[in-house]
Amino acid sequence: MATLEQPKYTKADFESANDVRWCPGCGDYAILSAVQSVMPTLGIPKEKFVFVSGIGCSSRFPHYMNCYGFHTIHGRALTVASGVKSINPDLSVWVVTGDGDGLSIGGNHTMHAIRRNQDLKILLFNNKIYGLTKGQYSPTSELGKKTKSTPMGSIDNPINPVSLAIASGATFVARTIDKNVKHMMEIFKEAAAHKGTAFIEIYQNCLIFNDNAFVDYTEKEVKDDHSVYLTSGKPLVYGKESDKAIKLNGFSAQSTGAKNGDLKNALIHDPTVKDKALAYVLGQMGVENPELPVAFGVLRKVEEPTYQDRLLDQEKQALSKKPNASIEDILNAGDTWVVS
Amino acid sequence: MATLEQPKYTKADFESANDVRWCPGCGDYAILSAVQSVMPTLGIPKEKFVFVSGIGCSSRFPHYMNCYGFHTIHGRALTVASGVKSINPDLSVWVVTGDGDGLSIGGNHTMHAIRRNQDLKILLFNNKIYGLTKGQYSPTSELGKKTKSTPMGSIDNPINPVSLAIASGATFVARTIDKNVKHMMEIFKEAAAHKGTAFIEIYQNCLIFNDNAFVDYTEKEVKDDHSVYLTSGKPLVYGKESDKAIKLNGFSAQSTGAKNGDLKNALIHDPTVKDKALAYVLGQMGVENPELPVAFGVLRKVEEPTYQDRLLDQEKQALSKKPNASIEDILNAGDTWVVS
Amino acid sequence: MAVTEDKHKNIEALEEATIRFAGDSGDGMQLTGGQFTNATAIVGNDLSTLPDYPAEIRAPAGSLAGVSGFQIHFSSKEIYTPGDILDVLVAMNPAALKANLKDLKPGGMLIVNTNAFNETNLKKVNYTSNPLEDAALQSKYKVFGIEISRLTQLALEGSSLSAKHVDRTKNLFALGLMCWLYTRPMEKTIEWLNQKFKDKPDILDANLKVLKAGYHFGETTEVFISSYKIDQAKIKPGKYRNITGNEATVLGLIAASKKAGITPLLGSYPITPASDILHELAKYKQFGFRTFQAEDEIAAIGVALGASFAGGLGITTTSGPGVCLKSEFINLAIKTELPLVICDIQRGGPSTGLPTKTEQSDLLQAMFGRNGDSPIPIVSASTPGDCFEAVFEAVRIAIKYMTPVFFLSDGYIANGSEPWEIPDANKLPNIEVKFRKEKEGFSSYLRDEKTLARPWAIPGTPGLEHVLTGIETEVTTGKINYDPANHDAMVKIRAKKIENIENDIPDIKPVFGGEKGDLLILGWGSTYGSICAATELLIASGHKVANAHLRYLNPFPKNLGAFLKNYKKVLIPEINMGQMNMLIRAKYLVDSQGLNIVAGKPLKVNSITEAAESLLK
Amino acid sequence: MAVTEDKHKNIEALEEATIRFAGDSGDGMQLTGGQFTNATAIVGNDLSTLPDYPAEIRAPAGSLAGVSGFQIHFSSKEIYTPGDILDVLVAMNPAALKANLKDLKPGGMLIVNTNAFNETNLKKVNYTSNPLEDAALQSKYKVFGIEISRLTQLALEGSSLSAKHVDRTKNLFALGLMCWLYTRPMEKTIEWLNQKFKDKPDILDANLKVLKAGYHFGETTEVFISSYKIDQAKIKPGKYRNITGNEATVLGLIAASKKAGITPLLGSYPITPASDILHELAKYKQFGFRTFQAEDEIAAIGVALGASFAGGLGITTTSGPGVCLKSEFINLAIKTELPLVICDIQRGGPSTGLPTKTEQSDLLQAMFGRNGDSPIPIVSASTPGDCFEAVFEAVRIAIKYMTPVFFLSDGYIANGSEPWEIPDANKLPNIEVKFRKEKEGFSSYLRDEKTLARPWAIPGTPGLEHVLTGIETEVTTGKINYDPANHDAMVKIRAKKIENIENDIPDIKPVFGGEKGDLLILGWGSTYGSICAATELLIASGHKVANAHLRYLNPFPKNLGAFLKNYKKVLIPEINMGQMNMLIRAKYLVDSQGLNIVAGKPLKVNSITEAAESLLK
Ligand SMILES: Cc1ncc(C[n+]2csc(CCOP(=O)(O)OP(=O)(O)O)c2C)c(N)n1
Ligand SMILES: Cc1ncc(C[n+]2csc(CCOP(=O)(O)OP(=O)(O)O)c2C)c(N)n1
Ligand code: SF4
Ligand code: SF4
Ligand SMILES: [Mg+2]
Ligand SMILES: [Mg+2]
Repeated sequence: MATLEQPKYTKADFESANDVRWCPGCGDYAILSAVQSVMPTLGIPKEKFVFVSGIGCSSRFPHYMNCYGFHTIHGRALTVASGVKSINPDLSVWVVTGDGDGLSIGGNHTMHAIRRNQDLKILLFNNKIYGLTKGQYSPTSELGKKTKSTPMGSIDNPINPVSLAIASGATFVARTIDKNVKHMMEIFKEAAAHKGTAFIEIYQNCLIFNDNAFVDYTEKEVKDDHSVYLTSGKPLVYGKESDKAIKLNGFSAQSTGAKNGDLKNALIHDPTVKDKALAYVLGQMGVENPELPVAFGVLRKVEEPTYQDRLLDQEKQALSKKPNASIEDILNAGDTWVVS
Repeated sequence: MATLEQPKYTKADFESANDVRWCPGCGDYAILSAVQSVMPTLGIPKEKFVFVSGIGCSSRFPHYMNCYGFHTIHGRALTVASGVKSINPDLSVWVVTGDGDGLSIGGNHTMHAIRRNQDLKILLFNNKIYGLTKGQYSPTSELGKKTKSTPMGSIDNPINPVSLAIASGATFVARTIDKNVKHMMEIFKEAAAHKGTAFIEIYQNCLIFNDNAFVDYTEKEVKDDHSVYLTSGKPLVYGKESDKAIKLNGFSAQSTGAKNGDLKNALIHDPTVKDKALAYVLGQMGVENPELPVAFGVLRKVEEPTYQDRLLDQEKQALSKKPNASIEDILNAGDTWVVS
Repeated sequence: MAVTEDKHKNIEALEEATIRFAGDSGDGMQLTGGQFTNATAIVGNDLSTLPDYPAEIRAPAGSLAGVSGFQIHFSSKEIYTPGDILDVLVAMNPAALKANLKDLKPGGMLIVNTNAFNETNLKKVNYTSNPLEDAALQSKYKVFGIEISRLTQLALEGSSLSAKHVDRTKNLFALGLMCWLYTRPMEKTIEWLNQKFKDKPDILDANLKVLKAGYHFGETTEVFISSYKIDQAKIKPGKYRNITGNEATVLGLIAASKKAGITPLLGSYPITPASDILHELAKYKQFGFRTFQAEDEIAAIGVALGASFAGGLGITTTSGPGVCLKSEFINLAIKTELPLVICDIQRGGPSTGLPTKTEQSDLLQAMFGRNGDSPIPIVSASTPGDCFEAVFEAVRIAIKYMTPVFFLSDGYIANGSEPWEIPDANKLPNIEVKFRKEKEGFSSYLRDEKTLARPWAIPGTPGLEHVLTGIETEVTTGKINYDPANHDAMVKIRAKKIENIENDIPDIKPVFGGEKGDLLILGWGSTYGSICAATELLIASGHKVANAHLRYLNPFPKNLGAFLKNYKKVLIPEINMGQMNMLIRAKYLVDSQGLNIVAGKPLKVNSITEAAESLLK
Repeated sequence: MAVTEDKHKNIEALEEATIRFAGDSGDGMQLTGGQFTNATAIVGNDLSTLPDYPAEIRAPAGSLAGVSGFQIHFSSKEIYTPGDILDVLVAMNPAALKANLKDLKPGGMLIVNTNAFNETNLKKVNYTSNPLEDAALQSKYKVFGIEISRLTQLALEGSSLSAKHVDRTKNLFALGLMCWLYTRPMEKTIEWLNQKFKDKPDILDANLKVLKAGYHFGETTEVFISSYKIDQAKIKPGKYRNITGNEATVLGLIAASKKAGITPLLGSYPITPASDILHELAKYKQFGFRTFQAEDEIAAIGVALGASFAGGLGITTTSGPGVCLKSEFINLAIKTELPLVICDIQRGGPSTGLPTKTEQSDLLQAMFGRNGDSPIPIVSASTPGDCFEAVFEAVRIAIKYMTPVFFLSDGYIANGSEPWEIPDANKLPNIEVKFRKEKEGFSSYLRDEKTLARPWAIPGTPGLEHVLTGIETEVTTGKINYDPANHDAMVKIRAKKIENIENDIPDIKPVFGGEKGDLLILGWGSTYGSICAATELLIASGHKVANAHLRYLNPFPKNLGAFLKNYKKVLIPEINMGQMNMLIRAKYLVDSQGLNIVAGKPLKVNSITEAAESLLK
């Protein structure tokens, strides 16, 4: 879509004049800034971006972008976004949703948009809480979590967004975190380049209702032991001293020592494997298997025709079979007779 | 729940007087009969069974059982069933749903009921079509499927029900097929014995709108090469001559020759592994990886407290802390004053 | 073709006839009825049909639940309904007889397939003895017991078809026989069979044989003394086709989107009796018609609304239970003021109700079924063919006023059919789409002075970037605004915009009867036929009665209040508990009376005449 | 306590006062208002409060969007509203001043934290100069500029708390000052602080210091010439507590389920302003109260309906957008005739609308927001305390008549508070639950002759196995039935059952004014206070006016039609576009007039008196 004559944008071009109304210190600010920074680099005319969201703190996002936007209703952003993209596949459509919006009330649309490989970029802000409604537990809140609606602790097992996305057949799945702006930007760029659904879980701190939910991955002392950053073609090495690696044990992932280049057992990352099992195993790490580090980066990235590709393709085929259809033809089809 | 004095039931006790109104030859009949056959063996008083369903041909099921039943609205059976079980955990609650009912409109409830480990038995009749509304494609219909609503073929990738269940954390996941009555009965019994959500995908033939969808697994000539039946502790051997086995290759499953006991590479089935990766890989076979056989049997079976266990547990705890709470206490709580 | 000429017998001329084909779901009654209808249309009769099929795909063979029926009323005069009572009942089995006999007029013709009256079948419907042997039946009706199954077998003796396949063709015997009896041509049916079975010569051959056997049976045997002829009706000159309401809705949507010149996108989730619209529209990809079968009704309307935001024509089709699920999104469309057409093909409610039966009971849901004050235009169709124009109007209003619009049809007109004069495509009104382009002075809620519509500025247009939201926004700028006075103003602007549409729709006037009188029968939707027929009868018997029919239910036509005052009394027949009646009473403080029979089927003409007569006393 | 005695200054006696605390969302204004309210309740004044907070969790500090307010009206006489205009405005920053000044009466007292009036803050709200220096302001109001921030710092000099924490306590300075000014006791606040910070002695100490500093500031300085005293109101003897509508709803649900003796289960999904009911009820597990936070509103009501089927009391709480999602399930509850209580805490609509503001605009949605004819009882609450009795009634009707029932509250009464006479638990009416046990003669739809309720036969009961369904069923047996006459009968039985409830609810009668007169002001829900206050004024000025208030909106009280005829005119004030007005006009053909101001806040008393006076002319 990029052309040479196209205006050069700066970050400021994507900043709206509206006051940003998140709590001071909210992780949403960093994500907003990262998105605004990436936009000018994509070579897409500004008017072709559309941001669609549901309801939640995170879903206020479109108001803060100087782009076309649709702040819809709770949990349904992906349906509206699918409609936008299906009418005009030329647009770059980004969906902003939360763990409540996209996984609780909107969980089904997430699953179906993904399986259809709708050509949408999905940013799921996971703060493990309902922010906007002032602090109830969400589908990603940990078991036993005490919140306004669970004074004795939650009794629901949490869902892993990334597992759900993979089971739904996501062609692009990634995880990143609000505090790592550089990483966010890389991931957003890679998502923008992907054709098809790009599902990105973003760990986001809600300092008012669920502060410190992600300190394991942000605090200097501990983060390296709890996070492994994925790079295609590179071994899964992590730890403060890069002294640990992820290796394979049967169908399970396992941690192993990997001092000073002793990486021969380490798994080499390849997000392009068609079989979803690898991505599934990586996505579980640290979330469903707490002894392992959480994987950040692109877990899966495979190429498949998008919903829009297939839609337009059928239209083209149909047109080539019946090229000159007119309203008259349709109105006059079937058995007709003349009364005179 | 069983007691010694309890009446002995026969299958006939579970047959309702209502005319069964499925199309003659529909796979639903065999499933109904298998369920009715299993009920008397469970040692549960008849009045404690509740069958809850949504809308669809399959969802007519409760009308044909001589039990308590609730034929609810499209896609929502699991919510009603969760309410029933949460008020009276002593009941044996069975949910009957279809691929449209439970995966299209009701997909989100399926995911959430499973993650909560609601103590429910879910029978998902997968005929890969919308039967009741006369033949539109469903979320399990294969890509390119021509149906009433997709005259040029479907452009949506199908969902694998079993993958979704596992990603949602199902503690019991199984697959069976209408034509194999004995297997269905075994699976239903095992599901009944499981505490927590038991999710069972049942391949069911709709002879009117999607006939022969499962011939690969039912026709004498081909079925053994396309199906592997899982038994805990046993190797995954299959094929007409038991000449093939499933082995592990990295994170993927692979087919290998296994003539006359040469099974040393064959995977040994263990549904009780906590890590979901194994079950995930088995569930994909044949569905997402067409070169492999489809796995029938129990894919996953692990023990975890149910939603109802945790609910009652919290109630007990709360009661032990405030044992003698009365309405008076509550009404008179907080700052009060007397006007005289 | 030779088979249409009859040389041996009397042909008696009739003015009209009502016949019903009834049999098991598997017996092909809908197909038989459909073919008979086509033949009747070709003859040039006016006609009206009423298919009636069970909610089960295939209930057990021979059961009452499995009976499927197709009724047709045809005439040499203009007619309005599929008929209250039957002149002929064709009953293919005992269940069909039991379920339908009550509608056959005394002295009417009862044609039965005697082969199906065996013990098993009789028992299935609790007949203790064979009703055909009942003397009372024989004396009350003209009973023609014909061995249809056996005659079909005989016709196909030596055929390679299995016994089951042979038996499946027996409906064509009945069709052939009825074509002879009412002197209908069979060419179109023969053509249709040729087309349908072009790759299955065996089956084609068998079908043709049996069809003709039925015809010849009538011609040759002495069973029927005469056949009947019904002259061409004096209908308006023009080119006609037979059309169901759902087909007309499809054509209306295609025509309107072509006239608007924008890409239509139907987001839908299957539901009876709306699904056929999705099926049909899915066939028009060469027209750029995009159809999206969504995961549920919420997603379906969401996709449609997204399409409208992007500059397409968002459409969603459903029935009552689906409307429940769409209501939150309808409100978002109202708040964001985007065009959207919501087609509700009503069925019996509440809840799952009677999925295959008709009802008019979603009107108040369409009016009020959302949180907050949320006005929405409502357009309704009165006959199958009228769906074309009504849905076209819905599109026009949606685009011109930037608003979602309800189009109400129902199971009866959706599946019923009538001859429809094919409109001249060139004469269809244009629907002007004004996408905003100029940056200068743009504000997302700056309204057109006349229509109060806000500008339609679609993504991709440089310089018009803006954000829509369901939160209340400032009157002009469209920015989030929580100010009390602004909200009050917005609530009132939204109301005003919809009210104003009354200036853009035709005045109401009588269909039959004078501008003043003793009684006005006021209707809307599919009661049109019954009301017109009743009014004609009432006028003929000397009453000062008129009827009028509302297409626009919100807003009402501007002159409605004054119009109502011209009649001493007002009767409002509805297939619901008085929904429009409530709106009329509240708005005009007129003591209108309801006639409310909620039986899942069209109102009978004589229910209306009776109600009217008792008011006229 | 010593601090409540004032030895140095005048105490002026007042009849009543209306004050508003306003500041940034982070400034703790709701807490300040709440504590002031408690102290006022203890004094024995009658009171009414109105919290008003922004939709954003924390909008940018100092912005207009972030202003949070809490208003309290208290009096030595009975009062009905939180007051139209303010006697005192406490403004903690420029944004608070700008947003609220228009409501302060000329000559009213303006107390401002001058330290917050710095350039940054002024700029944030587009003040080009410091408004406090504006002579017009000074002359129009009694302005008290107080360095609240600095005085707070001074009070805590030497404390170990960070500057940020120190600043956070400044609301307690304001609270202390206001307690002095209106001679309110601070014991309860001190007790509350002790409890709240018992594990944080530093913070506790600081809070107490600042609170007292505020009090002493009033006492000591020469800024205020006198303080005020408002005598105890002559309210009905009894034991009281201050209560919000949501709290009263919680207590009503607990009491009703205890009286019914069945296990309650609340299925809910968080939504403003209903969420607090879920939060509160989750704390009553020792009572066997089960709460289920579902994945969405649909699941929430589904779980509740399942609970009712199993013999529990199914309850669901939500607000307007959530009702949209529940409508399909409400219809299933109507069709299967199971008890269910749907609490709709209304907010500004349509769509997402104004989530934190009040409105009465879901009435027609509650009445009609479903496919088919689907009658449902509706009970509404008129004041915070009234929520207790109203929701109790909703439970009673649901169980007695085996039907879902709507309970309507709204944001204003949900969050507003008033003194509430604590009922005697033993005197609460019993709610009889009759689970069917006997097999003999059981049929799932065999009705009680009087109530028309069908039997409640719950899973686990031997011999009563039956299946409920949303499809139409046979009148008595409850078996699926597609027969036309049966459907018509069922539609009418469902209607009749709900209509009959009119025999089980009290007649309507005037609240103020006579049984006959020139004008009746008819209301429902949270307009109660404003209407009562307006009626008192109108009567006082010699008009023959009365007011009446409807708790039951469906069915209406039996005598309502006759009652309306006793007045020459009828005025119906609503915070919507005339929803109840439409129902009244349609049913009684009375030319009632609406007063419709939809501004997200309670109607002003003087809007009502004005409208009434213009009708009385
Ligand atoms: C239909 C509906 N139900 C409920 C709500 C209330 N609601 C708004 S946002 C939200 C949850 C937000 O959580 P999440 O998506 O995690 O967003 P966050 O605020 O944490 O960014 C809820 C329950 C609503 N607006 N609409
Ligand atoms: C709200 C709502 N939407 C749509 C329908 C129509 N409907 C009934 S069943 C069904 C799909 C059934 O498919 P499935 O669950 O696979 O059941 P099957 O008939 O194949 O057993 C649909 C779309 C409905 N009853 N309610
Ligand atoms: S409540 Fe939490 S998520 Fe919402 S804006 Fe504040 S910090 Fe961010
Ligand atoms: S339509 Fe298909 S699924 Fe439904 S009853 Fe008939 S055969 Fe079975
Ligand atoms: Mg969140
Ligand atoms: Mg199916």
